Amino acid sequence: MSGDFLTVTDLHAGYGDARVLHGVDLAVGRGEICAILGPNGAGKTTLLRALSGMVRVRGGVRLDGTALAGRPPDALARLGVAHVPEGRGTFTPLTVEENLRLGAFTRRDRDGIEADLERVCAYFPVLRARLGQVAGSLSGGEQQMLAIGRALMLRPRLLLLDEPSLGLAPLVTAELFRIVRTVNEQERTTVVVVEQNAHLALDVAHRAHVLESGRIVLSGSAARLRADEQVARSYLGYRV
Amino acid sequence: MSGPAETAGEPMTAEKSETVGKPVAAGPAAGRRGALVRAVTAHRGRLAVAALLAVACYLPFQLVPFHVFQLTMVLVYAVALLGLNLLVGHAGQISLGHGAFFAVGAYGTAIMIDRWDAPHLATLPVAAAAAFALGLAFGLPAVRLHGLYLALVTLAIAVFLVPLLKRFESVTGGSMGLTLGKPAPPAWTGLAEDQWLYFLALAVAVVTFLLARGLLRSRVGRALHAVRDDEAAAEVMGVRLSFHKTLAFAWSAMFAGAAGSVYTWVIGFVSPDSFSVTLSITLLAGIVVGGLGSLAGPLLGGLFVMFVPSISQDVNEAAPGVVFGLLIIAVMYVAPAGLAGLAARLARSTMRILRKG
Amino acid sequence: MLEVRDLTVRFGGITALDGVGFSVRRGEMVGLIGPNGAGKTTLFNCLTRRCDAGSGTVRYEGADLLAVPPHAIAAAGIARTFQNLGLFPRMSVRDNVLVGAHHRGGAGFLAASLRLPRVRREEARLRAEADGLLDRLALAAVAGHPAAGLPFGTLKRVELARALAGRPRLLLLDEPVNGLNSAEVGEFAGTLRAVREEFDVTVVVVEHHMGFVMGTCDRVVCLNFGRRIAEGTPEEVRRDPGVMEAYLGAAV
Amino acid sequence: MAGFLQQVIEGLGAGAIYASLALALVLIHRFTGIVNFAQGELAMFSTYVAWQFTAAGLPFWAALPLTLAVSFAGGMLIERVVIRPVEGAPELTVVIVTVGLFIFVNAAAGWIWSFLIKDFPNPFPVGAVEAGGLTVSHSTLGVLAVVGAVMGLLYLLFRHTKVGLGMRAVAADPVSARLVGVRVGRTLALGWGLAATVGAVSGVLVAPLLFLEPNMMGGVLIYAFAAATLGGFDSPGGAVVGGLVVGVAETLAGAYVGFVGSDLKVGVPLAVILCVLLLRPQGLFGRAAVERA
Amino acid sequence: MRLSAIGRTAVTAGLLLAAAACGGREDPGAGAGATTAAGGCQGQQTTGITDTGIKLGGIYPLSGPASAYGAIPKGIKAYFDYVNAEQNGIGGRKVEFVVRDDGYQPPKAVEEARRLVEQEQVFALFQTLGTPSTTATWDYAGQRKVPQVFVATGASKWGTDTRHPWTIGWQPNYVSEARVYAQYLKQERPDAKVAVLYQNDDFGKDLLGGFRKAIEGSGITVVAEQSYEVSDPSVDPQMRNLAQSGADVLLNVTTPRFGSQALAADARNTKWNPLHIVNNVAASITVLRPVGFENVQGVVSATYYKDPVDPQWENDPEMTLYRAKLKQYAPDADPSVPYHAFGWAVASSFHKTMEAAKCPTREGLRDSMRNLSGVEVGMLLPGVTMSTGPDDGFPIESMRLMRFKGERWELFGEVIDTRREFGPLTAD
Repeated sequence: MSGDFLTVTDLHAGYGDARVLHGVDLAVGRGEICAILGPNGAGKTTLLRALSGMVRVRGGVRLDGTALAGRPPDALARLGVAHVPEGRGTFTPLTVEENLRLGAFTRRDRDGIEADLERVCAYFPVLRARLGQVAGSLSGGEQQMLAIGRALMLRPRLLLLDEPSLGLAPLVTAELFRIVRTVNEQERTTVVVVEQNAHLALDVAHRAHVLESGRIVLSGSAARLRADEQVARSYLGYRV
Repeated sequence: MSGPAETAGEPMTAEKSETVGKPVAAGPAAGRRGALVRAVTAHRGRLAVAALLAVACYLPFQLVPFHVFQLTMVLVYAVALLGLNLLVGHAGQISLGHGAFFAVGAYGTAIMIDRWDAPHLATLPVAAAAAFALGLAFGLPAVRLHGLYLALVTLAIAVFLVPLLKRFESVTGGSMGLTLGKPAPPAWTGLAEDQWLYFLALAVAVVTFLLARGLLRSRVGRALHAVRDDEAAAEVMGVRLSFHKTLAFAWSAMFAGAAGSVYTWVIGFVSPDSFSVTLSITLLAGIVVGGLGSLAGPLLGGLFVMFVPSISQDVNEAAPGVVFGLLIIAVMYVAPAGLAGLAARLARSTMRILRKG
Repeated sequence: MLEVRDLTVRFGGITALDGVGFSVRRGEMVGLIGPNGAGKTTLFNCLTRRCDAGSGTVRYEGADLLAVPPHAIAAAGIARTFQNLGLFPRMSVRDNVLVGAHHRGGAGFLAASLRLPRVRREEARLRAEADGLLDRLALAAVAGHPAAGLPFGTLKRVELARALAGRPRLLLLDEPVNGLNSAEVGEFAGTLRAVREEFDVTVVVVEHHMGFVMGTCDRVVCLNFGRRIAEGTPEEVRRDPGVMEAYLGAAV
Repeated sequence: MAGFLQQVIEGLGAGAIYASLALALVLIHRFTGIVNFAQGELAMFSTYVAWQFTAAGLPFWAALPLTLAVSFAGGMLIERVVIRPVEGAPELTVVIVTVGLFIFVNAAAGWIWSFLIKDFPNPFPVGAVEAGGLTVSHSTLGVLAVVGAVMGLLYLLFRHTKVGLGMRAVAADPVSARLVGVRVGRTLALGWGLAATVGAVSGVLVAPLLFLEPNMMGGVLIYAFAAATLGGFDSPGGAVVGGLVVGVAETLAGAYVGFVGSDLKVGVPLAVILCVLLLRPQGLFGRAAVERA
Repeated sequence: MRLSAIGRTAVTAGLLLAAAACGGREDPGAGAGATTAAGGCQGQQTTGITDTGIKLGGIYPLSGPASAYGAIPKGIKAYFDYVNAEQNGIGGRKVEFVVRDDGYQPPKAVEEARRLVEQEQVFALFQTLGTPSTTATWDYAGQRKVPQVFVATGASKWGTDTRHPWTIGWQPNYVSEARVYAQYLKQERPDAKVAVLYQNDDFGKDLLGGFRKAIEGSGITVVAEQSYEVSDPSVDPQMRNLAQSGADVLLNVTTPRFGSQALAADARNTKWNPLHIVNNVAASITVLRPVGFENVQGVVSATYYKDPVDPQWENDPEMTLYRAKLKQYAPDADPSVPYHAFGWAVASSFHKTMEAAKCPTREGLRDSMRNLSGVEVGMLLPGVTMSTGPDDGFPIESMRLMRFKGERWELFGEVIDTRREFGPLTAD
């Protein structure tokens, strides 16, 4: 897997005394969308937090050859890692525009930022209409769009999405995933997405990994996993 | 879930830890065994309290009056902190004005003794009731205020009380304060004055601790915790927020008032400047340092409030405040959850070591 | 059992509910679906008196629910769960459940602090019931554990147990399977079905997980922009063009 | 009438003093969510630093920028050394740490500089402006102007600079701020430094009026708390308005309400605050959390 | 959960035991350390005093808002160190002076008094500072029959009370000081309209009350009074209100910082120019200097001991000694702090009192301190001496008026012996 953009080797992480990840190995190719599936408490969110520096880790994380492990989140943001956290992390008292501009906090190219603001508004027209509004007044779906838009303002090399569908209506979720796909296709942004809704995740992803009890137990192309009987039983069961 | 709370050199708990230190074997009778363990554990808790009480009763016959006096003051502060803990630790509301309720209790007792020669012991319920009533009155606006804003409004009460006490000179003795006699030990006890005062304080402390414990382990205590953790959810569960917050405030004030009443017995002198804002802030610091939301917190906080200033001046006579300030900061570093939390942590890690060993 | 008529709620300039009406019969399980911001949670808040209705009526068991103060909702037999968990993190699981039974006790400050015999009896009774409930929902093992730090799926069950501890006749569930994966959703649906029978409760559930809604609900109401746009059996609603356009999308 | 207006003016002068310290309190609270009990003592300490500079022979206007720089660095240092170790601890724990800091700084200042009153140069010329039967001393005008200017600068900083945007982001959600690349630690330290600087301005402004000794700011702190509470603890503008209202209310009550008199006048702003808070629990200009259910 | 409760209990019990380890119970009144004298002084207490040493304990606010007074014991210690090293102590007894901090809190004062008497086994309590702290402790001192010598407060009750023979004040009491000002006004401004600014505590009330009493029957009237709390930031509002009264005399009863504020406010107000009388507590040159000497010309006050920064004492032998010895024995203390000089003065007063005691016992000290007659103390103003009697618990009752001129106080008039002028003070 020498061509891999993001490589994770033997990654351990946890909170205080509680260990959550017990040696995760993972590789994501450049421009790929990679889905992480798994039951509650398996460590999916922790894995994303480990990738963005929010938890202390042991093990190797390399992004395009640069070692990431051990760096704080703000340093990783400067290296192009954008994390859309669980619960969206909107700056609720700030306006939508300020939220978006904060996404580009580490960038210095003033013109590029203005252009990207325009670009993000094109992806999410609903945000354009509310640029001056306080972000806390947006609905859940709009806040999720804002969170992704804010992440895109970084022009990320690696985009981490944690449960983007959480609490969203099916239509909104579908729209979000469509946009993620578009961004991925147009800008070749590498995406790692954690998602409970395995159908959606597998629809959009190129590759997927199943995380159980802090370890990767199954990896493969999205198509292969969709066909996998065990995955189907555990994660694809309750389909309309 | 059980294990020994072994702390080296503690004769009182060592023998108990031995009996339950062994891991309980799982077997067919695990259920019954579990019940047994639960019983023993509960028993152990009581044993520890009994041992503590025994020591508490033994000490005044062993210590010089000066130390007995110190312990008496520890108990007085512990009762006040118990009240504050009820409000801050359990109901989740911050009060920076508990010195005011303490003062109301102290002055209530002082005025009753001064004007009507009321017997000392009879003043406590009245003083506590006065503090309760005042707490109730201030608890009503407290319902609408949150966190910081409540804290600062209560601070305002503490600030305002001092000039108010001075203003009504005919009753309160004004800025000169009131000097009062101390309760004399009944002859049958054979106790010296300091011992008698100590046992009075101890009795008040035990009763208030029992009351607080009963309160907290009941439906009411759970409701307070629920309000502290999530007001909206608590209300949906049928907890009347205004009722519980107001009464928590009033009960908290009542305990502080009872402590103030005992304070007057012990010190025999009240003056407005004894109950300045500093007292309120000291009390809040005491309970945070002692451990919020724990039953042992008030006692540990009382010990801190009583002894640490003396330690500070032993270290640096020129500027004891420098040491005292640093000690407060240091305790908060080492034990962000207070001394009670620290003790619990120590006990847990000791247990882990014992289990491994 | 529950009848909502012309319910309108406004916050500032936003109309969160706009003349919504529907009814729930005893023993039914009704699903409430709709896009984000459609007013589903607002409706729940209204039913539990956490926000005031601008106009309209809500009748519950024949009485005017909007006249009931918020803290008396539980005593009226209505319990709810919260979208993002409304558990009390520092309290143990058992105490969380016991708070759910708050309105069924009577001890006041004075009686409780004195630990009067009747308080002890009441306490023992509620405790026994709570332990039964914890057993029933397979939570006995974590009964003494603080709610904070438990797995999400467990917490969802704790919240259900807490709601049931109040012996409700009407149970309002706000996105109960949100954040659970498919296997857990299935499990939860099973538990819920059993509990419905056992405790004889009427359920209104807000949920985006269509599989769950379709699989468990007798009837579905779809809201959009504060209005009811469809009502009927799950099958009917799913085929409703308005619902597909506003909510489900063509993909489903 | 003129007498009344004169009292109002005097009240504004006193209020401006409270406002200046309240501004510093509000700054810390916005960034870290804590109430800094040591704020007044830090301001007092800064003033001693300024005094030390002038005592060493520096002219006031040279000592001032040096003092502000020292205060800024000191504030950042305190954040690093004293506050950071308890970051993430319960709010009250941090508050009590600031109480410890209060006691420490107060005692340290007494230890270093003794409790003798120091004479502190007044940056404003002696005298007063008279117009229409009213007198406004240069000091009052100066204090009001400086407080206004500080507030204006803070507004510009927060609204129109990237640093300010980062600071507001940290105030709103430190975790997310870190994720978008804001150096949160540095920003928090910056916030403390900024608050200490504003506090230093406050101390230097009041020292010529109240006279410099270690307990100089104790009383001001109480009123600054009142001002911040009234204005809303997250609103710098509110802190200034709150300070002025408290100053005027207190002065008028002391002068005109017979029963209140000068001993109980402190109760008047408190009563005002209580009334305001009962109507608006978040203060006059505080923000109620805007969030959709 | 249970476990942690036990852990906490254990820690608590440990602390209590540690406290218990500090000593065994003795019978109250006659403990191990309590000793009595033989011979002519038979039966009298000799606790804390031997042939070679004497142990004293003092209680001061070393922390908290009143810690300015923490400077007093430094002067006392310097004096005793000097006497111990160069004069072989007081009558061959080296003085050990234990200082404890009460933070100006009465309950702490009680604790420290007990510590000093019971644990430190001091011979006497030499100074407790502040009326509240002293009031909280004097019953105890009386019960234990421990002399409480020269308490550092000017309340009048130390001298007028008859139930506390073991406690005695030192400095002129506030009522006497008020009488001095009243006397001065009667002569200079018999129709004075007086405005009073006072600190709303025992000190301010005592002085104001004494003043009111002293002007009874004269043409002098109090036309306005304004109080302030020590927690107030500033007395400017009070000064504005006083200015409106049209009074021609301002009596400024304040502690240092507020004294400076009031003097400055008076100077700023060019429309109101009353005769400004500032009480002794705030009359130090260190209080006036920050206001600007040009702004305090003509201010009147009264004093009884020498201000170390006053140039007129530059060549005074006692002041020279004080400066030299303070530098030698308390090198970090600034001799210009008037509290150090106060400490020096009160320590040398004790020296004289102890020397005059017939028996080296607690009773002996008590009798001596209540039987002083014209005792001269170097640090007191010339003509101011200490006199007490069985019915006179006020060692110093004389003061001299002074007026500020140039950069120094100028004494004027005779030393006013208030007892002679006004008769003895009585409790009422």
